[in-house]
Amino acid sequence: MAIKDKTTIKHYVRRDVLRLGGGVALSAPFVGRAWAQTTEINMLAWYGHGEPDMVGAFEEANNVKFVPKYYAGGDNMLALIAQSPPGTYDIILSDGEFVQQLNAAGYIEELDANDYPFDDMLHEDFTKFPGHWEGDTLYSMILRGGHLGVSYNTTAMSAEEAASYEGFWKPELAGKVGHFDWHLPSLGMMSLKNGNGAGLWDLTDDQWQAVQDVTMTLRPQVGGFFDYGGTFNSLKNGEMLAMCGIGDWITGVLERDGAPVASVIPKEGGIQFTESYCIGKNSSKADLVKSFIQYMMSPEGQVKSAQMLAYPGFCVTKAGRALLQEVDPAEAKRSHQMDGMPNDPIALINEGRIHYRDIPKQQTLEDWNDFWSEYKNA
Amino acid sequence: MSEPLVTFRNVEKRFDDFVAVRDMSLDIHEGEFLAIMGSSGCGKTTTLRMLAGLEAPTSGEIRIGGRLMNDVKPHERDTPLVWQSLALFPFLTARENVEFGLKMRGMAAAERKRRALDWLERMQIEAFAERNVATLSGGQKQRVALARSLVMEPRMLLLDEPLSALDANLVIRMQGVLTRLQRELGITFVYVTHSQSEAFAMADRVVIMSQGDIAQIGSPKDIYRAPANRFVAEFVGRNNILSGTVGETGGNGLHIDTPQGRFVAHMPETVPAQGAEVSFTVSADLVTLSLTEPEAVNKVQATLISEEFIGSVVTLFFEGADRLEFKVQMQERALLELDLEPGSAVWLSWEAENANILEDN
Amino acid sequence: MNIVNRRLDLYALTWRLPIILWQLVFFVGPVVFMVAMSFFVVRNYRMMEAFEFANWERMLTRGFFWDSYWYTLFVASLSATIAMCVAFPAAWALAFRASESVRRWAIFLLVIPFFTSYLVRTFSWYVILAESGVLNAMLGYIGLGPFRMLNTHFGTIVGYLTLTLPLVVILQTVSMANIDKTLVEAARNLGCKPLATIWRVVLPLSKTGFIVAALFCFILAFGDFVAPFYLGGSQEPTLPILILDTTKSGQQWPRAAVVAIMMMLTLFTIAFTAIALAYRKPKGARA
Amino acid sequence: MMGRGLNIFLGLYVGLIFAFVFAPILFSLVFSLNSQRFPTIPLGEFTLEWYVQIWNDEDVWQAVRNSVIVSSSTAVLATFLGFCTAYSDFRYNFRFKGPYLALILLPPTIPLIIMALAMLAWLSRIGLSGQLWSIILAHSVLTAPFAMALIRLRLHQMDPDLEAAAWNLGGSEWQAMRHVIVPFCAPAIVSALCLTAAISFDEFAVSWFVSGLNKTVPIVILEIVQGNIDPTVNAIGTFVFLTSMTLVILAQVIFIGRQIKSHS
Repeated sequence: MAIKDKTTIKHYVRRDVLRLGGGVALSAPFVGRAWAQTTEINMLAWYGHGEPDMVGAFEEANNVKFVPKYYAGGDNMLALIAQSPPGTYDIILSDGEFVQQLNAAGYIEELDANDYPFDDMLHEDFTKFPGHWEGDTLYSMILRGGHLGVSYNTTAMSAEEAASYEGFWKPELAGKVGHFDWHLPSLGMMSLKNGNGAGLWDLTDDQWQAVQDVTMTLRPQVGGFFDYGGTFNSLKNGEMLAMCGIGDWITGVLERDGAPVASVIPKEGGIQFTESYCIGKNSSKADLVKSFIQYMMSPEGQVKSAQMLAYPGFCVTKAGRALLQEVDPAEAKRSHQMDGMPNDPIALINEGRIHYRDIPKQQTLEDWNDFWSEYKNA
Repeated sequence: MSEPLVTFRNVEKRFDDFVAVRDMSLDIHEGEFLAIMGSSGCGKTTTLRMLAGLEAPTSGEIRIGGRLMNDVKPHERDTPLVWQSLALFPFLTARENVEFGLKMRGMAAAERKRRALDWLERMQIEAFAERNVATLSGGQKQRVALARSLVMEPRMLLLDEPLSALDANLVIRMQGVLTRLQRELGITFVYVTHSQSEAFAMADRVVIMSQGDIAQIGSPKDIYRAPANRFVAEFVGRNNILSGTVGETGGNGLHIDTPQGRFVAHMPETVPAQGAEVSFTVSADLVTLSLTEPEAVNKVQATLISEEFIGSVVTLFFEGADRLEFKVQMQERALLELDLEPGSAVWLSWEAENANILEDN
Repeated sequence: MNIVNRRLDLYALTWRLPIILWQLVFFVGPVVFMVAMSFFVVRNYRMMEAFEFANWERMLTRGFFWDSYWYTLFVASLSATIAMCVAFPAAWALAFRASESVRRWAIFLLVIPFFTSYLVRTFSWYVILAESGVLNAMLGYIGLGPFRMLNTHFGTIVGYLTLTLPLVVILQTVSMANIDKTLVEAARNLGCKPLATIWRVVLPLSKTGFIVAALFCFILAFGDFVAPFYLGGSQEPTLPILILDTTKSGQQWPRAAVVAIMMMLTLFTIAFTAIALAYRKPKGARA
Repeated sequence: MMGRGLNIFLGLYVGLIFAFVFAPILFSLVFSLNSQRFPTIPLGEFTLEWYVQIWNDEDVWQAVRNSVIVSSSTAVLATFLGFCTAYSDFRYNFRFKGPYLALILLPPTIPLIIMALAMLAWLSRIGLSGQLWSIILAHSVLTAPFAMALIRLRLHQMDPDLEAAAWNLGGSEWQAMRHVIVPFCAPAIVSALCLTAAISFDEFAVSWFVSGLNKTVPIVILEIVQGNIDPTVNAIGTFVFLTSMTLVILAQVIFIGRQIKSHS
């Protein structure tokens, strides 16, 4: 983590210091920037979304302070909201497929589509993203996405081997394949491996059984189940040589750091995670949150999202992509966000190789989760 | 006689099934030095604690100065206690310990300091006033404890075996200190002890307790010379106890037939019927020893078993008929003249008026 | 001591009541609510009050729950056994071979780890045990390894020992140091061999302390999620990890409560058995 | 002969045990001063970078402030509760004393993760979750037994006549409490304050569940370990270690010191 540029604020005001000293050096933590009243915005998000590299500039400009609570996995997110008093969270960064659940449970406010740049989307899917609308009413604003495939250590696997989920079964990788500890992406990949293609979430009981069976055969290869930090570390220090359930969002960070890791979308297809903002029900700071979302949808915000230190995600607006290419061509190239590049994420979607992550259609999430527990225990 | 300072009327104290004090009636007079004596568990400490309000009687009445005290809390009484453990506050200096009670009463700091120092001086330990009590010697602590109670200027001071932790020399010295203090102050001392020597040396009256009952109340001399019952006789002093049946009651006294022979005792106030079982005591120091058969009404033959020296006084143990043990106390000098050795057979004799009939047998 | 006033008064209540009320609200309340919660149902990610056995049925009929259960019992027992065995020679040395002051210092030092962050210590192990970590690098100099230590049972046990070893050494040392040394000498005098002395004299005399140490060790390992998660890579998730997973997935708190209650029942059973054993008078021998 | 060899072996063995116990602590200190993000041998350069980083991190400072508030409030509450129980146990005999004592002594035998689950479920049920004082409530339950044990030990050393002596000298029960019991227990009370504060300062499982958006130092550590792991963890850990040690040493000096004195 780079040294955070400290723009955050002390809660008490050092007016006297300012009045007397005017330009006192403000580097020490006790003498934060002096703003009269700082509004706190409670954010529920995946790790990293509330860090200064994402929200710092907005905080400074608007005299607010983000107080993040991080979760891992959509069901974890729902659990956290359910445990908190209503109105706790002002802004919720949700995975696209969970917006519907949030809405059904009445956790989020309506949005006004006119507030956001729907005319500038890179792909028509992003405009009417599944679950984000209830009829003509908008409930969630898509921020960015990322693709999940085979993530691997380039010294241990060749690109050809990684071009199929079969690669995870490579005998040399025994005990060296890790799982991101959330059932949806990993089982989704297993479903893709079984050739379920676009119907990967819509499995008949037989298909579901087949997915379970094939997953179980991977178990001997598996060296551990990790949270964000563990996934990150075990790839970085060579503890794990391949990782199931993730993609560029983790290897990208390590790549930026010079580690020999990469992610590819294998021939069976990849999964897209989609991250979207929602405004918490009964938030008293809805207006501020709205302007934050607008800020993040602006080209400047989209670039910040693409550069996010914790994990990158691709831009969803044309203007955002254009600005990224202009200000950070290296990152744009690394993440293939250049028109005409072979792995351009938008191009992958257009080629039909990418499937949006979703929740199981014919089974319940609990069924999948139970199997995940069983799998971990096997 | 004036109204007693303290009266116990039919006081009983139970702890669950255990009766600590049974049907006790007792008067304590203003200005007297009363010792309550008995072995451990006899109820003497419970009696004292009831006086201090640390225990409430189960039934009966306790009055102090005429006021019914049964439910008066300890801190509302004026009955300072000198504890067996001393119970000095270890985190305070000697002076602060002495000031404690005055402070509880809300006395101004300067005044209580003055009084505390007065008392420390009176107890001759003013030099240690600012020392932590933990660093004082046993005798010094004792004096602090006394000063701490007496500075309260009570009408009555309670003492719970205060000398039991001291060594013998110090005990004698402190006995002197206590009796002098009591005389000078003229207040009532209620002194609980298991030590006969302490009680007899200091007290005006002694209460002997046994298993929650009062066995005898009287002056030390009364109790010593005329124990009322077998318990007291065995508990106190060197008493020879003989048992038998009442024979004829002649003019010169009560005739008692025992396995050791027929003895004559001086006539008690209530004359037991002929044939009644009766016991009597003879103090060991009132028994005369002679090598030849003496001209005496009461005499037995006995064999010397052993001797025990305490200072210049020696106690001789004899075995008489029917294996009865006899004790004789005499000056060591007198013993030397007799030139006895274990196994020597001698005659023991006593006067009829020195035989004391016990109330029970 | 004696009680002056057996009636309950304001004074007595002042000292007795606060803790009763406090613990009722903030200790009994949570535990009882957890039991109640295990009968609630979850619909659409919302917990609803109900009285249904569905959660119990669901959890107790699942193979993975019982796998986890037996596995957790096994690793907790294993780590208690290992900790007891590993600690014993050290505790014996401290109790019988070290001077009073050395012993006091040793115990003081062993208390220190309790006041360092367990998480930080675990993370430290993570870095030490990693394949490219400190230990493997050191072993590399003498031509060994690299060994796989993270994300294995070995890693989990190292984590548990980090948590429990200091405590076990302290308890063993203290209970053996309190043995009357003359008894040990007497046994040696009577021709008892050293190992037999330990087995026949030292262990029976320090039985209580040892059982308590093993029990603590078991309880701590049984309930810890940090070691199996961060050092064991969640391979074969223990019950605490299962609880975490269950709470994370779809608001299934009632099911997590089922796991928690099963854990508590198990712990209480084992704890009461152990305590009963610890304080049982030896047969016949002494009154 | 054999004894000597055995002694050397045992000495080495004890050394090994201590090495195991202190390895993570010492390495954490070394890593915190080492430039490598994933330290290995040979070590990188000496650096204070991680300390500078936490020094400049407002979130860490906020967490430190929260932790100080939580641990000091917990200490006061738990010590008060522990004192009440210890005194009740010392002074009174009453029916159901066993359950009464179990009520306070049981919590540490329940795994923290279960306490965390139960606490959060219950506190959010009665509307007390997600606040800084939610942690304080939970921690007071967890740490009160330790305070109780320390104070009870101290009361055990007290001559029971001491309190009665104070009444006997005209002090009411309240005055005796104020002027005798509390001063006598003072060293144990201070120790209990330090000990409970130290435990609370390091507890993460329950804090993490019930704290909502409020972060204490261990929660920040947990988040770094779960999230973007870097050696600032070691820097914070070293800082926590020094804080806790200060408290522990204070407690030791005050309590153990007194005990040794009172025994000799």
